[in-house]
Amino acid sequence: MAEEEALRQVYDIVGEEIVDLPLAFPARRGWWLCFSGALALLALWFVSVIVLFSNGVAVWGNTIPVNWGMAIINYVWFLGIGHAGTLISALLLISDRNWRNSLNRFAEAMTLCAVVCAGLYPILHLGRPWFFYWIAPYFNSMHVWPQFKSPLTWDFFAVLTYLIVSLFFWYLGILPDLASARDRAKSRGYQVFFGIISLGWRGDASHWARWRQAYAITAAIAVPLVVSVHSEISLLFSAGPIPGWNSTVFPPYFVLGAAFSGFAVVGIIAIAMRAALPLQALVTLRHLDMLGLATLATGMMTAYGYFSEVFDALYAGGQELATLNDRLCGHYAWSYWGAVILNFIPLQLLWWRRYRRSPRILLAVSLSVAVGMWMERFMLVVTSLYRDWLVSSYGHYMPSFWDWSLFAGMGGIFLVPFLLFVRFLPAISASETKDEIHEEATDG
Amino acid sequence: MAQIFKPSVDTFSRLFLAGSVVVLIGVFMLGPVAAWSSYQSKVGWAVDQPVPFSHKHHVSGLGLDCRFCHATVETSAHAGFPSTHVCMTCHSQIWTGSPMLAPVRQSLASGRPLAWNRVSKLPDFVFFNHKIHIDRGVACVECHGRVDQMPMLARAHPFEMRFCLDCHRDPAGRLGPTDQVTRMSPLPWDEATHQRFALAAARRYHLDPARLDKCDICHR
Amino acid sequence: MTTGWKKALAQLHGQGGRRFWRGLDELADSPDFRKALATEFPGLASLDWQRRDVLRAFGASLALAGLAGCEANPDDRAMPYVVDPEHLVPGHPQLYATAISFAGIAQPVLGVTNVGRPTKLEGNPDHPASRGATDAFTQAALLDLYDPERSQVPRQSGIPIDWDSLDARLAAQAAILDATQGEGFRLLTGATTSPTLLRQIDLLFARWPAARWDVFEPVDDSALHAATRAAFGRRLDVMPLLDRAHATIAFDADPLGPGPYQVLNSLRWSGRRRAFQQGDGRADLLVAEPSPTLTGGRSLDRLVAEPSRIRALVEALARIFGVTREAPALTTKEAQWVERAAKILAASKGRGLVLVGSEQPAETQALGWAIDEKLGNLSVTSQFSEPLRPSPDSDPEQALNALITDMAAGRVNMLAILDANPVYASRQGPAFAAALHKVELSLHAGLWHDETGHACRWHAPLAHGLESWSDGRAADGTAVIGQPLVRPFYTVRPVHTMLAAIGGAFGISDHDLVQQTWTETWGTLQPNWNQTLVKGIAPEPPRVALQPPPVRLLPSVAFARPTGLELLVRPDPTIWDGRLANNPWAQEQPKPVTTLTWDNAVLIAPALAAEHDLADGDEVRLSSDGVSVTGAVWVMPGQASNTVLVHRGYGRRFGEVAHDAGFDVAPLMDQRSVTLTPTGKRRKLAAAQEEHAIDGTDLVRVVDYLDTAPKPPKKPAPSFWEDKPLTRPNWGMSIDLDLCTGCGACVTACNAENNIPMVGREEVRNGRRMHWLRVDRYYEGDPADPKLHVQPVPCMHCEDAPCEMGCPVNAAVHSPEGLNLQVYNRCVGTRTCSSFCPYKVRRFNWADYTGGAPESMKAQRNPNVTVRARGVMEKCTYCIQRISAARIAAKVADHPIADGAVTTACQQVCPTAAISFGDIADPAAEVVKRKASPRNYTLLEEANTRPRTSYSARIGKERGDG
Amino acid sequence: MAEPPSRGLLGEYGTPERLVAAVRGARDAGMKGINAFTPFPVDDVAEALGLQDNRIPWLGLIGGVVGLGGAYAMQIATNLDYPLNIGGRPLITLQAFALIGFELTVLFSVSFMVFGLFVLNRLPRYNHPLFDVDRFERATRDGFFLFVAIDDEDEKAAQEARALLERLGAKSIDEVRG
Repeated sequence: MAEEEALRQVYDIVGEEIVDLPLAFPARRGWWLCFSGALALLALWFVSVIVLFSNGVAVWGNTIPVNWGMAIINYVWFLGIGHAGTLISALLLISDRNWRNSLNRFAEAMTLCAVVCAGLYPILHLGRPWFFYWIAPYFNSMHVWPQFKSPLTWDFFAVLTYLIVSLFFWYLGILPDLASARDRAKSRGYQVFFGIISLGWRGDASHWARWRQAYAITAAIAVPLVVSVHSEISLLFSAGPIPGWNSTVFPPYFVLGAAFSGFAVVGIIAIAMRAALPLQALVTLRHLDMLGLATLATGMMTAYGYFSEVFDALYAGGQELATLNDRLCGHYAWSYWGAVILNFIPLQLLWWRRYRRSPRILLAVSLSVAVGMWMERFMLVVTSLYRDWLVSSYGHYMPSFWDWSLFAGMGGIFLVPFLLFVRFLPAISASETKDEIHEEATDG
Repeated sequence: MAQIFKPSVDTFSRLFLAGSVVVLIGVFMLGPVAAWSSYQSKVGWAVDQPVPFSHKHHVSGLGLDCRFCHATVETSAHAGFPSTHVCMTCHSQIWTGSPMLAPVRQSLASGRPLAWNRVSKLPDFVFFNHKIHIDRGVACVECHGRVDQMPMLARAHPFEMRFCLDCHRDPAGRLGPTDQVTRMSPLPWDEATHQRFALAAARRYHLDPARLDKCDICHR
Repeated sequence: MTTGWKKALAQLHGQGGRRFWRGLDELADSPDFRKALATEFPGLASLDWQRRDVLRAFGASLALAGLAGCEANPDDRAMPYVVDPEHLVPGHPQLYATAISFAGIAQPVLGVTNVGRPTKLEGNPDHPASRGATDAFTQAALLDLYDPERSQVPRQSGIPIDWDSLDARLAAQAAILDATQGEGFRLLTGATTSPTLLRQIDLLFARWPAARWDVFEPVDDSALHAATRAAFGRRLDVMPLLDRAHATIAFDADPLGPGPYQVLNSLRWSGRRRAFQQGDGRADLLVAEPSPTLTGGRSLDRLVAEPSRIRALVEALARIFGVTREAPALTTKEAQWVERAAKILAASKGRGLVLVGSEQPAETQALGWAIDEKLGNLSVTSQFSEPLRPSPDSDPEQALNALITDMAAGRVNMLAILDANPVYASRQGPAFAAALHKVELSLHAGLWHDETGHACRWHAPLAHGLESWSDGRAADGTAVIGQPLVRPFYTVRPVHTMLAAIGGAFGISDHDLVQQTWTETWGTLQPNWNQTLVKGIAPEPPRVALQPPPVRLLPSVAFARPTGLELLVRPDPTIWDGRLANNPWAQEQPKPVTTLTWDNAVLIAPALAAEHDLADGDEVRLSSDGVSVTGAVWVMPGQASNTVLVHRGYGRRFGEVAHDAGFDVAPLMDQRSVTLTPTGKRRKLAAAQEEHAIDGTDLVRVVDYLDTAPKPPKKPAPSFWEDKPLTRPNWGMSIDLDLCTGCGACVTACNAENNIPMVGREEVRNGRRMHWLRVDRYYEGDPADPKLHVQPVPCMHCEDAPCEMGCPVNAAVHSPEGLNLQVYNRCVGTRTCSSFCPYKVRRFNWADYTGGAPESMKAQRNPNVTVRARGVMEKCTYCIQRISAARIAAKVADHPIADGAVTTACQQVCPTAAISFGDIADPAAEVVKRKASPRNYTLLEEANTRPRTSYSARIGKERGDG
Repeated sequence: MAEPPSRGLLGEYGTPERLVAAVRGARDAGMKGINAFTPFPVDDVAEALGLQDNRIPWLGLIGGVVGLGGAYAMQIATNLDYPLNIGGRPLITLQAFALIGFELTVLFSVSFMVFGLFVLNRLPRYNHPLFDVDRFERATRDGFFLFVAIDDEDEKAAQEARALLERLGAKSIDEVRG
């Protein structure tokens, strides 16, 4: 009876810690600071887009031959980051790694925000964005259809699917906690707010049963989905006969790189939230440890991708070799070496448990990886294009002010919804944590 | 705890969901519907003109041939508009005083052209060539409709890509004898004759629908 | 412009076609506008108001907007003619045989007009000096017609006036001059070959014996004439007959380079070259020159030699053939080169040609002729004739100075400058301008109100060559008659009418004046007149080629090698002496050797650059006794290390397009040597191509003559996709790199044919130029003395096109005729096609490059080609509009499209016929024969995209060549 | 005002295990309309209630099939509707279509399951008699509830049910009305 009561307390505390966060938010001032910053960035985004639409892509640094620039770089980068969210929650759910429960919720939220940023870029970068819907098949008075053999069309479907599935997955997960929040809410406003979005969830056993099925299966499909999505992104490059792109290693290389950057960003967010909100009990050092391991593993696999690329070039020779040369000692060598150094040198610290368990170190490493992976995308896009085949069409690329401003603005697109999520929704999965505690308790 | 929502909320929520589904579908339908509507394609919308010129009167009434005014239709990409001078060839004799024709007389006097409002217009990235269509025996009526029954000219078919394609994907059936291109009423042929002519025409002109619906036929 | 005026025009801004016309109508009655007009065009304001006057006053935009009325475009209004013009069928382009004068030499052309608007100039295929080809200048000349900055009204000290006031003044002056036998009247014209103009001048000076006529042509033949006078005792033109020359040794001479004779020379050279390719004789070309030229680029062996070394080289060559005894000291390299030259000349005795550039001192040129004479080449491979461009002065330079002194001394009370711009283009410009103030009646008549126009008290706008009747002589001396393609857009006067007016005779039409001339020549006007207008050649008794008298050898003056750097001042390859400076097509045309656009530069050798630690764009000051000029340097591989080359024509002081481009080299024009000092500043130069070194690549292939023996065509690389059977027609192109000189006429022709927007210096530098066809320049080997290659690159129209794979919306698709189509109106602008294109021939409308163009410029556009909007991709279409036209014509005529029925713009304009285009499924087609040649290869075969555009390799080592 | 009729009794239990036991007991006692409410999914409860519902997985499968079929149908049909030569490739390239095929498989499968879930669970359901029970708010926190239906008329049966729930160790029992 006593331990029973104790367990009951635990459930309740978990509830408080997680679900009461929005209801009695601790770090209000800090949040407002961040949020107003995010809003400023959002404003910058609107300005950048207005400038872009009124003048055309000319306001960017793109040229012939480098007619893809920051837009595509950031598209790939954001999407890559997003993948970690899905991987963490889905992969770890089906492999039943219970330490996921403290991370998956905000990881998924992060995914959603990142995918939105990623999805916006290809549309903004179009010459005639107002016709972007031509990529979707619909009955039109022209009798013309999309070109289904184009990697871009694949991307369109991939990103759309990914966005929708991630949204469902995230909502399924958060639904019971919304109900919980509804029941804990004291003020009418919160009651109505959570009441509406929790759809009147009552914890009915049959509901739970179906919920489990749906959630598990979705998770199971989400993993191959992630793989397919970023593989398709990689085809956007490797389908073209451009030295440095036309390579079969790209799909796995991209997927791993994506996971790599994603885990790093999840790490950053976890550490930040841990510092900002009283979640130490839930997001423990063990979780950071695990994140560190995941980052290390995917990082080393990505490193293998680098090696195999170099090997390919050396093996193929000719244009491939020339491109390798451009990457290693060309005008944009900084992007290659930047990527190599930032991605893999600090990473090696994570071999040691004590560094993985030190929030500071992990944060530093994660940041350097996030930047490093951006440089890698830059390297992939620019160093391949600026000197591709013909000597006569060698060119250069220098991002303009509006390139950077839009990138910064995208930060707003990312942060505003994410901060709102942190502020008003249960950022960690309470029900699953309780489930976990229960299982541990019953296992003895 | 007390109920947060009144029972009616459930009703409303379900109504709302059903409604939003309907709206969603509606939006998806509306797009095409709008695009294919005559509001978009302007089919059957009479356009008012500086001079209320009646094709009905001049064609079926007076029996003027299309080529009397649209003189270059057989020789050029453009059918051409009649110059004020052409109008005045007759109207210097008849209806000389008619107020309706005042703009025409002014135009001749001032040397300032009449400004007709286009009825059959194509975007500037579409290159339609009257000459070849006439030469193949595509009758005027195929695209412009029964102008001989239009007091005020209106578009008879949607001048959109789909309309062009419909014909280019099945050209043979649309062809007639070249000496009948300006004929307005349907040919006095039975189905069999039509079939025979279509077959003959297809053979004669080496018509290849698979070729005729390719982009470079109209876009340059 | 007054603000009122600006406001008035602002109302019209951005209103195209017919709306523009309507807008103007309303405008015509707005008080705002009338006030503006009163200040700007008092002449017109004084007239009573008729719509047609506004029409004329407004000229281009208006008239054109009106003419555009019969064109099928999506405008809501259709405006038929009031009275149908005769023989004008809307939608039918009309061709008129006419001519357009360049530096006095007439370029025979066919003017293409669409509903009355000249849209393109084609070479006149019936004319021996054109054979259907033109140079880049002639192509660009069309755009001058539409230049919104053309002078539109007469002016008195800059203020617009009406013609009556000017005529009144001229009439009064003429009366005075009649009394004084023309005392104090001076006429200054540009070089001219127009029989009518010359006749008028003769008549005028018969009337006013005391008057004087001078010719000012910035780039003239005076140096050559000086040399011939020294060598043969009289002024003569010397035309190299490259078609007869089996061996040509060129010393600092560039017959294939830009200039009024380029087309003729290229025709002749390519004739010989083609014969050689087919095994008939040889076509050896050796060049010794200070800085790379097109001729140098074609040469078998190019010797880098400073101008001052040329004399020694020629002497050495002369000595071998025993023409002289001087034995100049040569470096081993020079000696070897001379050896080879001698060998080659000897091998083609009697059919050789020694060309010495006319910039070389007379005695050196004479020595060259002496060698030819000795070898019996002289009358075979050179054509001597009376000067094509007659000039009253033996030394124009002196004549101009004399004129200035006379003006300054007040001995000139009337100076009429006809179509010349001495204030800008002559070294004495400032002095000339100053002296002009002393002239009581100074009148400038020209196409623009330019520097000279501003310096003169009176200015009269002249009609463009395509707006007026005239005549002239083509490069080969045959006479041509230029008929107008369009009524003058502005209240301007043809040059002949203007000269008549100067003589006090008004209202005489250019048409009558020209007819008079030819009635006199022919005795009777008809039928010759009509024939001439049809064929474009005026029948005349054949000109007898002069037999050159024996060459008088001149004592070799000790040619002191100048201290400091040797300076070369040459006309600019794309804007010449500056006459095309306000022409965007000419400005954005990459310079044939440097690929620079929108600027001239100080060309220096890599060695010199290293010595001063200079890079492209670094600014330097060139100074020589007191005068100096600053400009950005361009490092020119293959230039003599001690030589500096600058081009004329830049640093214009008028014109939206012309003004802030490049620097004016006038001060240095007669300097031989300069000192170079870096200023530390930089100027960003806009080069169309950033890198040029192709060592170790096979982009441009060079074969030995022996390799050209027929071999079985090699099979294409294996592909995943099965090859589709070739249905007819199936288009393909072949470009012969052995014939292409890299003149770039094709690029400008493509601009004119395909409505290609010019983007300006900034955008060119950003790598955003829109040329569908580019001419790549490559250097191979040691930068000090590299091999020079050129390679025109249009779209390859790949069979397995990567670009098509990339497009998500089916905007890039393959046509059954093998064309790689770009459907602009379907394009959303993902730019994937360009990313995937190994040849980077695709061009993207980064901004709205077409919408902002001046109304008048829009009128030039080819109505058969879509004007591309912002955000769409575009590229070479193989001139699909011409293919469509031919297809429809063939269908109507019910026969397959004949070989040669479709010519692309680039093919048609090419002076050396290097480009061949046709149906590759037609075994009889010329393009098929070319592709069958063992020299045939495709660019980037390893990419395996199966291009339809293929190249014929250069022939490097030639038959019998050691 | 008259109270709404009683629908059944709601008993709260300390732990999932107790709840499972209670459920079993209630079923053995032949109670009608048994249902359980827990703050997190407890498999044994579902088992004890004897829930055997596999419609969700089936929906997922159907959705997947629909998506895959639809994707290929769309891609093949559109290519046949307007056949265009793209880079010399074959018109119908099944390999290339596989990617969109997979994406739509996932999209439809997941959508079917999610929407199926809400339909089968009759959500949203904003107003529910259970919400009238004050203690029920713990159902999303730490309370484990057993519900048994009773007939409003039959006083006796109600008493028995209440007794049973108590016997099964309910910490508290509430009447659910409405």
